[in-house]
Amino acid sequence: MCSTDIHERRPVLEHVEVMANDRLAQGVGLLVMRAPRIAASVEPGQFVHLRISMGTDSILRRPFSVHRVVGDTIEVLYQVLGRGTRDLAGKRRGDAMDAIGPLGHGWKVEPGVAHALLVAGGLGAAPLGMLAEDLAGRGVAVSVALGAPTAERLVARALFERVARRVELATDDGSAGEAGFVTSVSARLLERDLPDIVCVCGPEIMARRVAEQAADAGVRCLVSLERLMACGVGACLSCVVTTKSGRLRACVDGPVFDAEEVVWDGSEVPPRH
Amino acid sequence: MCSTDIHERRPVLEHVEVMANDRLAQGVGLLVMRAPRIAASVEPGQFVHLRISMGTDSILRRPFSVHRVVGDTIEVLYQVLGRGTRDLAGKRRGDAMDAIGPLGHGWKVEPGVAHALLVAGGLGAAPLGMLAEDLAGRGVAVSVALGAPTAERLVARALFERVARRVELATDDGSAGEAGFVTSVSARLLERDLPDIVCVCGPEIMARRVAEQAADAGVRCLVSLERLMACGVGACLSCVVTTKSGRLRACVDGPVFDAEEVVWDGSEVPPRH
Amino acid sequence: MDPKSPRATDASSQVDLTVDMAGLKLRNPVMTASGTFASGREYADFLDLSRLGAVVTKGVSLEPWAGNASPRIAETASGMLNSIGLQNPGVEAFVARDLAWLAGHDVPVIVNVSGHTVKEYAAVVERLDAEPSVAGMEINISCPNVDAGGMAFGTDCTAAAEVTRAARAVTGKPLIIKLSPNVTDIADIARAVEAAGADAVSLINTVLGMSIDARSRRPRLARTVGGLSGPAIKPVALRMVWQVASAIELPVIGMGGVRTAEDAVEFMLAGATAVAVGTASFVDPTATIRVIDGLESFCQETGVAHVSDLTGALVL
Amino acid sequence: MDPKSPRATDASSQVDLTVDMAGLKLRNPVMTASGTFASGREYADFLDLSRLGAVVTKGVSLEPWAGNASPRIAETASGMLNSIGLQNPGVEAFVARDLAWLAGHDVPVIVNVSGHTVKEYAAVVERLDAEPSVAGMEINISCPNVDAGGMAFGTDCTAAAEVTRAARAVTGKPLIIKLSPNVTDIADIARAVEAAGADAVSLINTVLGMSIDARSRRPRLARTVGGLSGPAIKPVALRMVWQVASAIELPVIGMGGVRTAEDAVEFMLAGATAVAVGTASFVDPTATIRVIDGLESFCQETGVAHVSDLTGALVL
Ligand SMILES: Cc1cc2nc3c(=O)[nH]c(=O)nc-3n(C[C@H](O)[C@H](O)[C@H](O)COP(=O)(O)OP(=O)(O)OC[C@H]3O[C@@H](n4cnc5c(N)ncnc54)[C@H](O)[C@@H]3O)c2cc1C
Ligand SMILES: Cc1cc2nc3c(=O)[nH]c(=O)nc-3n(C[C@H](O)[C@H](O)[C@H](O)COP(=O)(O)OP(=O)(O)OC[C@H]3O[C@@H](n4cnc5c(N)ncnc54)[C@H](O)[C@@H]3O)c2cc1C
Ligand SMILES: Cc1cc2nc3c(=O)[nH]c(=O)nc-3n(C[C@H](O)[C@H](O)[C@H](O)COP(=O)(O)O)c2cc1C
Ligand SMILES: Cc1cc2nc3c(=O)[nH]c(=O)nc-3n(C[C@H](O)[C@H](O)[C@H](O)COP(=O)(O)O)c2cc1C
Ligand code: FES
Ligand code: FES
Repeated sequence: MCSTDIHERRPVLEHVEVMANDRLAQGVGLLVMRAPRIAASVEPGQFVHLRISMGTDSILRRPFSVHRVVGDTIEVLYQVLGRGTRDLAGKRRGDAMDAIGPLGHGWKVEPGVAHALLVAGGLGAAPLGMLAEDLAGRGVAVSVALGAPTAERLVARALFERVARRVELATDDGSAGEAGFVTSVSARLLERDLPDIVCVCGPEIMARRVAEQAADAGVRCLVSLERLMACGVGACLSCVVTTKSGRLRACVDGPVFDAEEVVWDGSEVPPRH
Repeated sequence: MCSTDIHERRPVLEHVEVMANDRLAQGVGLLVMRAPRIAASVEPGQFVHLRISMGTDSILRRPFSVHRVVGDTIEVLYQVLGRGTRDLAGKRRGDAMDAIGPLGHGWKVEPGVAHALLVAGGLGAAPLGMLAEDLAGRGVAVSVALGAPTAERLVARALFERVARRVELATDDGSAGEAGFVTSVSARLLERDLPDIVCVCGPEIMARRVAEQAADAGVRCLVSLERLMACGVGACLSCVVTTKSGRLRACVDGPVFDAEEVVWDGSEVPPRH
Repeated sequence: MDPKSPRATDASSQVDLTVDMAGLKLRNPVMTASGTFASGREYADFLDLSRLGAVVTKGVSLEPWAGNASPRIAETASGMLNSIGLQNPGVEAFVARDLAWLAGHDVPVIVNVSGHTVKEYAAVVERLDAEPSVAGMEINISCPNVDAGGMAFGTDCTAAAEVTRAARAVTGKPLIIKLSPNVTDIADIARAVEAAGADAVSLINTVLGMSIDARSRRPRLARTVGGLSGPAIKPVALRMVWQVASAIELPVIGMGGVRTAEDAVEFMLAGATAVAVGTASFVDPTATIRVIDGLESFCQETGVAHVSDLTGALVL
Repeated sequence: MDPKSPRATDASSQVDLTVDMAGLKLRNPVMTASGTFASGREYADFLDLSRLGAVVTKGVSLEPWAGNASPRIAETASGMLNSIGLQNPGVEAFVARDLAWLAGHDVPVIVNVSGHTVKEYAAVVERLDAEPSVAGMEINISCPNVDAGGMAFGTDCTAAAEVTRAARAVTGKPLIIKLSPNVTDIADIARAVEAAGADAVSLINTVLGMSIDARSRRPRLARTVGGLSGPAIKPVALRMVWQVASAIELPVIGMGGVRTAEDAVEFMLAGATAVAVGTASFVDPTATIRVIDGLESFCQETGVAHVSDLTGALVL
């Protein structure tokens, strides 16, 4: 399924209805939306571009990975950062929005892969949820290295523990798993499990470190990158990632890139505060 | 009460709570807000400056006459014209807004007045509601000429019929009272009732016509005028009315002016469509 | 109605939406704004390109340009800043890939042209002049996001005239000059390019602006400054369209914050022959179609038989 | 806290909010923007004037001015247009009524000055120089809403310098020149007024704009065009403050869409010594106080000991 050419599954503009919106942790929520057309065609690692408010003062959509698909609903795991995500946190069952999706190229994990290591920092767990379920369903052995500031913020832990063979944790404050960065966990798992592929998403500095670990270990690494996005469909060139083949658009050429291709030039989204 | 100097009753910035918001007719609603401080000091003809939405795209407040005071609530009669009044129509019981008020100089009807004619065109009935109640309470005989496009839009009719000695109607389509303009009714009532004062509010072209009728009849006429307002408190000079003593601010020097003073120079708010 | 299907009612509609603009007959006065619609391919999932008045492409230069570093955008109140910096694959790749694709879509193609020097502008225009599927060219002398060229040509009458003359010398196709709002007197520049042989002017390009993150103390754009677009700049754009339309005889293409049909009407009343929809497509990929359908309804409701009757019909 | 009561905490606060600006010692860097606060009397119901860095008054001219016809305002996306046209009772009435009232309020008074000619500007400055309660003057060479004078002086280096020199000749008090954003290069004008003897510059005045009602086909302002203010113009204002602060040595007063403490911080990072709050006071009459309190909290939270450490502290 992951090797399906994206061009066969074109994005649509779909009216979506909020089915549930639950707070999972301080500043983190899970939004469930009825979106039959997107749910039917989205692949792991793809995202939706949400129009959160209809006013003119906030004129851009906001991109969110599809975390899971359940029936004709899609789930989005979100962190409250600014006005868009604040408005999102205020949505209630029955509210309507519109979404463009599915967008982008997701995780391309070839059929031959037997063991995959997923590395998630904070909300980086979002695009890895569907992937973990998908790989497990295909019989791939999945290990997960999951990091967050606190135990409470390990928001996708239950999903990963359900489908993965092994989930190892790191928290800044040591409230779950080891105290420290998820990159220590990923280094250990890379060495111990000898995965065929590493899939990583999280703050760019962390993703880059994991990519280096994978390169050192000679393991292929895919990384999902975030950029500020205007159109989300490839038209505006606001979201470029510097790669060995030039500046590519995260929204259509990514958001998942082969880590080998990425030139880490500090052009990531400015750090959250 | 109407002769109290406004400077003894300074405006306040008050958080108000919506108690009810009912549709009265096509595009017309009655908003009831708990506003104890404003309710305690507002006089007939004064207004409140409402902050309807908290976003940055609509950055101005909207002025509304206080139609009635009931206990610690104030009532506003509003017509849906643009985005401000559309948002207002969407307010539900329990919603919060903030209001500046009471603002402006209201109707100055001296103690000696025995008979007053009130002339209202459409939503011009709004600032006349409190006045009718107040005058009736002071034993002044009140006649009302009330006009609107249709019978349904004669929204303050019940209030006037309760307190006034006589209410005569005009509708564009003849669905209540006589078919035609309220200015025919006011001409007739002026002649027949020989009032001591005429108080008028409505579209500027209609108010001007009534002012001329009153002048011809030698009766003092007060007119409440609308201007687009930014600050509402006298600071920005956006709301000026041309008078014989220069350009005065509708928000603090009005909105009620002595019709004799007004220079009708077409500087009214652009016609609604 | 579905923006992807051609309108069955077009033929029977009483309103004539067609406009003549610099020798081009357009189906309606609604185009895409350069740089917000790429070459249309990305939006073909959401709308039928043949319904548009014209597709105006992203800026194309002689050689490939890499554009500026990221972040390249920042949202502001009712607007956004961009500092894309005219990233593009160069005119040859554009012709081979984008133009070839667009040629099959029954819509007039106006190619937006960038350059660092007068020579480069002229070389691109000359190259495009040879392509039958190019209906016209829009010369961008107003991009605030490049160091050499760009806005420098658009803020000086002499330089603006020079670029125009050089382009005029190598093409007989409709030549539109895109003006910068970052000037003291935009009518002056418009008169200069009119005298130098332009067939039309388009305005406004983005307004130079800046956004800062108070906490990190950094500019939100890697390039520090960028161009402001969206509803925030509409009042400035309307004013400039009105000034320019009053100053020259050429047709004016108005843009800057067009989001609804009423916005389009306002630009036409101010003097625009056609309008372009830019930033609005980002939030609503069918914005152009909404504006076209809305224009038709507006004309029907208000008794306008020919949409071009709106042009310059402001009542003072 | 109640914006009307003086802050009990001011003395004990660890953050030093005072700034020195053109020889004036201000309690904090937050002023009112001319024309949005009259002479403060109207806002005294809502806040304690002595908490402000300074009150900048509505523009005052030699003779009374009647201003423009109504309608004088129009709301736009995240902004508003105004065409008040400097209605004012003339300097004598201003001194007798407004200045006398303000003098009792323990707040520095900066009087904004308008004129049709250089002579008129100088006459007003000379008259105000004689008033001890005038702390400084701000010369408005950038009003887009008057025919003679106003913006004409602010869009030309020579004229701007001439007004500055004439004012400088008749006052030793702090002299602030208020610049227009409607120019190709605002740094040029800033350099000209610096050389001509200004003590500070303030920017931006409003951006010339227009609004049209599609149905009536009329401009929404009686004067057709007006000045755009509010959050919509903040990116333009920040960019210009940054350009000007980089170009001259004089202190800069930044304004244009300041609504929150973070906005004020952004202007200071871009190079402003002080900021002014304009349009924001219309929607929230206590906006100035919110910005002052917010600045104090911001400095406390981010470890800024002296608010003026923020000035020019942009990290590139
Ligand atoms: C392909 C893709 C998939 C994404 N998936 C998810 C997801 O599943 N869940 C989720 O919570 N977020 C996701 N994001 C990030 C999300 O889009 C942003 O957090 C959101 O747009 C912020 O909007 P806002 O209005 O709340 O913040 P803004 O007001 O726009 O910004 C507030 C602050 O957050 C910072 N910020 C804004 N966007 C980002 C970003 N993308 N990354 C880091 N910092 C940012 C800004 O620089 C600013 O400092 C994804 C982004 C991309 C590009
Ligand atoms: C002192 C005063 C008291 C008022 N009392 C009432 C009242 O009790 N009830 C009530 O419904 N309205 C009253 N108004 C008018 C009310 O303020 C406006 O209708 C309202 O501000 C429109 O806001 P909007 O956002 O819906 O319309 P906008 O989007 O601002 O405008 C939509 C259309 O309506 C027109 N318009 C805007 N304001 C006015 C106006 N004041 N008069 C006529 N046309 C206008 C505009 O020109 C435009 O064409 C009063 C106005 C004043 C000055
Ligand atoms: C992301 C982006 C890229 C742009 N690229 C170009 C360009 O390549 N050439 C050009 O002439 N204008 C470019 N523009 C300017 C637009 O064509 C248009 O003039 C401007 O955005 C105002 O219109 P709007 O408010 O509808 O977006 C760009 C604008 C944006 C937002
Ligand atoms: C209603 C109004 C009246 C103004 N009058 C003056 C004035 O008399 N003199 C002046 O120099 N600026 C005047 N201005 C400009 C403001 O002082 C300020 O420069 C501008 O509004 C930008 O700031 P803001 O976005 O915070 O409002 C006026 C602005 C408004 C909105
Ligand atoms: S967001 Fe527009 S090209 Fe990627
Ligand atoms: S609304 Fe500001 S003075 Fe009247």
